[in-house]
Amino acid sequence: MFDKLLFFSSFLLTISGAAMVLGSKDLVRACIALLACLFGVAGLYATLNADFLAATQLVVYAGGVVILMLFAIMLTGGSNNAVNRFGINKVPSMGDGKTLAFGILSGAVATLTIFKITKNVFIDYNLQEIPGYSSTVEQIGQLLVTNHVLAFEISSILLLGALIGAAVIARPRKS
Amino acid sequence: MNPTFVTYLEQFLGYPATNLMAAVFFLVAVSILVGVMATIGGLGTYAERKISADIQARIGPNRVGPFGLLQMLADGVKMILKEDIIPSKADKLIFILAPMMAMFGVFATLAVLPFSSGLTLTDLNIGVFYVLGVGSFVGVAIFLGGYASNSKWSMLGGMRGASQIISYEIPVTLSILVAVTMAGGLSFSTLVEAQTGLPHGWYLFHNPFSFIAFFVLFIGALAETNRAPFDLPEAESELVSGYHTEYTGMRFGFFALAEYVEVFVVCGIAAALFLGGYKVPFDLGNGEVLSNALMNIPFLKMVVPMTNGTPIFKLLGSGLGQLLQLGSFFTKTLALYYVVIWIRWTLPRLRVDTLMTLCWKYLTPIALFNLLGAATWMVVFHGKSIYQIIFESGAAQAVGGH
Amino acid sequence: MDYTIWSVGLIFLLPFMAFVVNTVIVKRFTTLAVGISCSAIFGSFLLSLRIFSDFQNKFAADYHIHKVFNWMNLSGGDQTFVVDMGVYIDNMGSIMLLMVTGVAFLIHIFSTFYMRDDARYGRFFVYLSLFTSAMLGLVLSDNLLSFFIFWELMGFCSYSLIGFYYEKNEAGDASIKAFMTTRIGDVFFLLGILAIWSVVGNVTFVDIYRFIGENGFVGKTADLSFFGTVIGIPLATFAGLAIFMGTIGKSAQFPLQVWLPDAMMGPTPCSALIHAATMVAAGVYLSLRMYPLMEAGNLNYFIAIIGGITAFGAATIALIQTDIKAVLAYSTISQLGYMVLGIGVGSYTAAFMHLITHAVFKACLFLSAGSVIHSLHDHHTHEHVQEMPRMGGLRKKMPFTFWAMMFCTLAITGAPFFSGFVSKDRILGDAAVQLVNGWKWYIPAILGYGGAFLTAFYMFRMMFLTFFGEPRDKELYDHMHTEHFSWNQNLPLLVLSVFTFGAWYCGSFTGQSIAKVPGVQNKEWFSTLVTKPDVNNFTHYQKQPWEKVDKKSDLVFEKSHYDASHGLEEKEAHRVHHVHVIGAIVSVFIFLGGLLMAMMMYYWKKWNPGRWTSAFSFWYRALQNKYYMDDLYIKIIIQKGLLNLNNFLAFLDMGIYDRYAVDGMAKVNSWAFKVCRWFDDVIVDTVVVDGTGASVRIFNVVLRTFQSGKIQFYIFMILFVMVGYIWQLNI
Amino acid sequence: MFGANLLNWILWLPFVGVIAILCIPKGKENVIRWTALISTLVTMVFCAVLYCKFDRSLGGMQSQFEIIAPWIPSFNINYFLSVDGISALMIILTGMLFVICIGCSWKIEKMVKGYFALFLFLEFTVMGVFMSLDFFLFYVFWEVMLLPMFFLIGIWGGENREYAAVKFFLYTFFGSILMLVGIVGLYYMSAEVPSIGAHTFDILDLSGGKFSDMTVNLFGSEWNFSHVFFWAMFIGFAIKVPVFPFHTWLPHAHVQAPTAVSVILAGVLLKMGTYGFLRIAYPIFPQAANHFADWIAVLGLINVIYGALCAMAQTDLKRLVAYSSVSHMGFVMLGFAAMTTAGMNGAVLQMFNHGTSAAMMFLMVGVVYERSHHRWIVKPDGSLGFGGLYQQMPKYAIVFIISMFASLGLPGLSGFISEALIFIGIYKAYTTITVLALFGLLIGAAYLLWMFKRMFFGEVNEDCKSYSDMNTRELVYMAPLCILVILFGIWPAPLLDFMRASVGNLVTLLGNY
Amino acid sequence: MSLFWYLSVSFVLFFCGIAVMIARKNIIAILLGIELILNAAALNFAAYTRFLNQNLDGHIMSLFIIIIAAAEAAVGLAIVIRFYQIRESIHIDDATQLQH
Repeated sequence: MFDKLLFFSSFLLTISGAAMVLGSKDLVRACIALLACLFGVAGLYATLNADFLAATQLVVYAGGVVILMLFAIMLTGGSNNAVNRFGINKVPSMGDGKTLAFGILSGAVATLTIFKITKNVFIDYNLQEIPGYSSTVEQIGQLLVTNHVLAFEISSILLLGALIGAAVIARPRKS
Repeated sequence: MNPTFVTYLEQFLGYPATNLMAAVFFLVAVSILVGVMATIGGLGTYAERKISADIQARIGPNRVGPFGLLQMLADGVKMILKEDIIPSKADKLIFILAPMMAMFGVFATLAVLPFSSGLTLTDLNIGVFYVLGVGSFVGVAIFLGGYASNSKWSMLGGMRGASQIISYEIPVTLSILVAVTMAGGLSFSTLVEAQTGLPHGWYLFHNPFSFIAFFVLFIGALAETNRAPFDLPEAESELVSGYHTEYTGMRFGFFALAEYVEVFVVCGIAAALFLGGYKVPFDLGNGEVLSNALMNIPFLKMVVPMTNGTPIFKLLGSGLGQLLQLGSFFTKTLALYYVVIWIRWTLPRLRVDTLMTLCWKYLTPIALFNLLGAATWMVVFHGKSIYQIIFESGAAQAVGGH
Repeated sequence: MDYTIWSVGLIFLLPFMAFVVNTVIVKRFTTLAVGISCSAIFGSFLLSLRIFSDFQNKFAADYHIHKVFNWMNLSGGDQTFVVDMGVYIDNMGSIMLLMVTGVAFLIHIFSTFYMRDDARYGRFFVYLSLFTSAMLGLVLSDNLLSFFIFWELMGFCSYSLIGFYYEKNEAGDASIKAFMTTRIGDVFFLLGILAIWSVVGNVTFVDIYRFIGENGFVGKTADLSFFGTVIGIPLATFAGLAIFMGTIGKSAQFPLQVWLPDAMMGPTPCSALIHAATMVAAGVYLSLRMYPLMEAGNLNYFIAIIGGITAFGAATIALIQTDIKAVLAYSTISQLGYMVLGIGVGSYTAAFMHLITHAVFKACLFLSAGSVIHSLHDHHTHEHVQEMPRMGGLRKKMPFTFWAMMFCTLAITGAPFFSGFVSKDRILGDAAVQLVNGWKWYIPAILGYGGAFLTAFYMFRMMFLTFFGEPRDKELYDHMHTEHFSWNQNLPLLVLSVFTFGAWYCGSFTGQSIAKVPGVQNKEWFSTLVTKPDVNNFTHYQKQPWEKVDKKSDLVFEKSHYDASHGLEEKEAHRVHHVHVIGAIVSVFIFLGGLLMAMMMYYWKKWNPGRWTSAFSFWYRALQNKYYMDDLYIKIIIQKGLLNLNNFLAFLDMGIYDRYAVDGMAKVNSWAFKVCRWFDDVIVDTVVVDGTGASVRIFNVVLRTFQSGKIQFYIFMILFVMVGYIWQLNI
Repeated sequence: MFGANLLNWILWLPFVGVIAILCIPKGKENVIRWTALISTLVTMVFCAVLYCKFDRSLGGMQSQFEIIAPWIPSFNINYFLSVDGISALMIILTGMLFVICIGCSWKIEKMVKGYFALFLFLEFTVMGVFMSLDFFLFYVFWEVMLLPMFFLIGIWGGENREYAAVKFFLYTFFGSILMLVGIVGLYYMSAEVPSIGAHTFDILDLSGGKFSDMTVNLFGSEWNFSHVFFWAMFIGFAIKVPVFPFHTWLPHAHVQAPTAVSVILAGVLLKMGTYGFLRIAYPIFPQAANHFADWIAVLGLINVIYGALCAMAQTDLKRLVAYSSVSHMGFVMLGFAAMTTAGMNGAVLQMFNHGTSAAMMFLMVGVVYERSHHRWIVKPDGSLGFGGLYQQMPKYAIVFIISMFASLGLPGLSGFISEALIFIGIYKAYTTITVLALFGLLIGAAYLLWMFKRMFFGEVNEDCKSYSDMNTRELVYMAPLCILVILFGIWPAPLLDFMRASVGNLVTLLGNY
Repeated sequence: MSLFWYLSVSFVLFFCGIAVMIARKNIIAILLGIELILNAAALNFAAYTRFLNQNLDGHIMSLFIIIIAAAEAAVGLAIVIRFYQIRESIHIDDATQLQH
């Protein structure tokens, strides 16, 4: 009962968050919506017996990415005054109806395409006995230092590279 | 795994707590806890004022109630009754959302905070991780609060707060990982149970690296909770009141409460990770010891029939143990809390750049190498603490001497 | 006595160690360094004396010591090549050792007086020690190679001491001149060593003697080939000549005598030791050592002529010198000429005796001159005066120096009863003996006697100009102090002058006539002990290693007796004896004639020398310019010839060969580059490559439209393509 | 103590030094200098170990030091290091000179890091040349050596450095190409020799006169293989020596190179050419060597006389010393032509002795150059460049005298022994050449003494009054050379014992043809 | 709960992500869309792990996706800020050239 409750609340949070990201004209609000959406996804992970993933999702997105996004918004002059400097094809920064329609259309086409590939999974996947909840932290830890150790190390290098790269790129230069 | 609150509940009720009833009980327990913690937060403000007065050789609040204890109630009532102002140019939705998010982020951490071995709402196997995850909502909340107020003081305060929080999260996390490395688990029960009641078994004194890690954690926690000397987001002299300049009434109260509760929570975490948490000396917190002791009291034996009295003794013993554990936990946490306040009224505020320098140039590298050092220690000495090493070598010499 | 490294090696090693030690300490402890040098040479002197007395005890002409050690071993593979070094002392060597150490010791003592005020007092003794050790090493050498090594080391010391006053440019010129001139001789000397080595297999004296004794040189030639033409020179002649070239260089014989007068740039004690007593005599010593080779190579006449020319020519130049040291320098050349003449005419013993006597009296003369020079201090230029025209009448102020110099002058001029008469007149006597061998032998004899006359003249001229008459530079005379006897200024002079008496060297005062007096015979020790090496006597000779205890001292050597007949047949000996007697008488008259002429000119002043110079002005100029030999060497051969050749070759090398031949290759290359580049630029690049490029440009225009830079367009295209691809898959 | 890997240590330690220097940040120049010094010092210590452990009784390669490992197995190329008496001597010389050169480069201020890194790299390659017994490896080291030299001359040199560097590079490269032709030719011919039987680069396998009877078809006619390839090798090595018509790079390179590089160039690199003769040209083609001995002797004579005469005309101090190197290396060639025990030993000894004496001369030039910043003995306007230095710099004068007399072959100093041995060796076979070559000695003395006179005698020049005497650092790095020069002049046995067995083997081999 | 629901959520996220990417002209907004897409994929992995096979490789994949998302956000935002410093605009249509 707890897990169903959790699932549906997370489901709603995710769906509505995603919809708000699409629908909001305000960039900051879109960010908040994204946070909600990602929080929902974390909840979904929790219901999927992916406790570690859930926590990671929280740590990385809530604590890192979203704040970064907000910072970027602030540092680039907020959401609304980002206009096309050259005045060509004067589309508002957050798009207008035309772009929205176009986006929804292409999103739908792409989604349908993916659906076309994966419809078998939807329809008849091999139903199995689904085990109960159990801790995955130890197993993930084991996997990370055994089977996936190379990927783990590479990802650490990737993060380091991203860290340094971001710092270097964003550093203001004397003109 | 240690019996948690739910386990006790199940024992108490006699059937699995998976149905609605258990949920109701659980919610009640949560509500009580939240209430208690809110009170503690309120007491925090009182303590702050009292201690600051003491440090400044004043008396402090002393009119309302005994020793002015009820001052916090008076303040709370004032806050609730105050007019709730939302600036007209503010982003209303976010303005309302921000203090709630702050409250949410702080109180969500209480779910895993180990007050005692029993009074832990849930012993998540990723407890520490969870704390870090939900704790970061506070940063978002502060940022949004600052943004939504549409005031430059608030904006600056919010941005300072957010940047400070996400920066200091790194040394804090790394320091926590030191403890995690030593205990070999993320759940608080694992972490606390790996320590002992007496200080020689605390992680604080386990090895030099954990000793350093504790202080890094403590400094980082101060910064994360925007406490002096890291209270730049709400620096009165510069930013009026920082991110909650525009907030009034209960919304301001939420922010204030969140801050004080958060201080308590991080002190609790520090205590749990490095100061032995709820552990009581001589295993008195363990129900077995106390219940055995109780059972051996002749008078009680006579009063309580032996046949079915054992569970009652057990319940009694473990209940007493839980109380002792609570006492242990609160003693350590409140001592740290005192230190936090003490620091606030002792040290001057840092500049923004020195704040970042401290984090990125000192604490982060220290924490990083600390972590490496702790890991090395664990490998090299097979997880033994300094105390154990000295003791064993002494014992070996004593044996060898004869 | 036993001959070990301690008794023999130390003779060489003591001064050498003094040199090494002094090199380090001389800057700080100058006095100590001087003390060490003097003590070292005194130690050597004592050891030499010990050896000398041992040889005198043995009193056997063929007594000698030969100790060797392995110096180099190049054996490897199936090849064997070993070079031994060692010590060889015979009677000649023992006398030489005593002379060298004795004279050197006295000169050391004198130097403490003469050099005391010099800024480089200590350094002078460093060089002196090195020189002494080199000279002693040379005397002790058992083979030509080590002889050559020490020989060159002495050359180095000579170079350094001539250039001792390095502030003077002339000192530098003189030192180079000395070193280079002697080195010309040295190079030939080395060639001689090589020539001997090529047939003997090593260059030990004894082995060479033995080889000559076995007639090893007969039929051997040195083949010089020039582009196929082979000139075969008899090897003994070739080697002997080459080695004699060494003597010519070192002993300043004609035509390489030019360096010695210039060598007087050095401090006077060094002139006394190096350029009068020892080093220049070492050349003669070499020729004496190699006398059998000279004989085998039939070089006698050549040597005699060289010696005669040198003896006479140098004496003529000495006639007009006004510098007191220059007079002595030319007289040294002249006397060395006599020694060489002695070798040439086969007067082995007398040549060596003259070497010894000359060393003693010439050292004394130089020291006396030094004493005079040191006393004459010009207060205007702050320099010492060497010019005789500014002297005169010094006899009263410097009695000790005067008497020492007087004895030595008497010795050098061949006054009866003095050592010069004994040795030089024996040489001249032997030259006269050779007259029967053909008219050509008249030339060296006449040159020798003529030189003797001139010697008597110019030496007394020097004495009169210096010590007699009135002081010509009154101011200089008044400023000088009257000489008081001092141990380090006068004692060496007096000790040396004691040894200018002939009796030390010869049983008779004349050395000639009363040799046959019974009982006096054995006092003819010099002539008894120093005899021509008998090359047949070395056939069974064995070298001894150092390690082996010397048993030779236990062996009984038959004591030698003076052979008044010089090993000749009775009739011949009789003739020789007569000639000797006549020669001695002639010598006495020649001495008296020279003395008389000098007195006429400079004592009584009856004859005016100025008239003579104007009468013979052509000769006078020639003498002033030293027969133009310096001009010939320096101005013509070196500056006109060698330096121009050098400059031409250097220009050829860098200016022509390097610039055109070597860098020209680069030029040729760069032309090739240019051709290739043209081909590359025009044909390959423009036509082929650019043509390809042009065709690409057309595609470029088409594809460019797709690259709008709009990211969303790209996203859209990606989606479009992806979607299209997936739909056409029909999954 | 270091077992069989001693040669590896000696070879790779400088390389480790290179890497260490590259890791040091740019500003820490003193750290770089000390690192270089320590690296070379340690290498020298290992060289000393080599000297101590060397078995003097063995004539061939020392199996105790042998290191052999496959490198490119498909072409039978091996990493093959070993030493015999000749190469060990050169290695010890190299090890010593590099320490001294680090000492004399202490005051280099321009791109310190690069300089010392290149310098140590040079040591690495030179050591490699002297050690490698695989022809291919030898060639690799030989070629790589050009690289640091090129930059050392081209960057740190004098005013005309690029020209000199390019000239040096192209000249030696030309020779190397001829050598490469020789290497390849030998590689292909080796399979046809019954006693070898396979393609090989192994110098030991190739040597021993196995190619005497072979012919090769060139330009359509039959040639004696060994004669043709002997000359290919000969020119390759002769350029390095340098032998007369190929010598013009030397004055340029020497004059333009910085002091330490000149020292190495004269002290070690020239020896690589003569070492090549001893290790490769002679053992592999003994018959051809005998056949062309006359030519070698004549070339050596020309070197001696011509070099000396040219030296005498020089007004640039360093150029004078450079030409004197040409002259002295001519003696080595004469010794080679002799092919007798004395001559060969003398030649090898001369290689060592010229290594020390020429190094001293160049160091001396460097010392005065540090003070004067010019090297004119006689300036182009005719006035003396120096004068009265004896008075101004007495210590310098003393050390200069030692190095000068060592160079001109004064007995008692090391140069004489080797020259005398060479003459003893060559006299019998080439009397005329000996007579003429002896005049080289004479002219050698003349130009050096004349130079000395013009620099040191007389009153002090106005320009020279500011010059300070040699300081402690300079004395320290000159002292070992002075001591060695005197020591080996008096007692050459330590060196001769070292090499005589190996040289004797070579002479025996040459004698058989 | 069956796989269907999770996949549905994932599809919605994907759809929204694509739509946001195409519709918005603000670079940061486009980054938001990218985050949505990445989350959709990560969620799919977790869901498949739960319902199709129980080995945790899917979780690992998700973990790496999160990591990459973080890195991407950091670098992407850095680029945005830099771009803003140069162009004073974060309009996507201003970013059509490869140089200043």
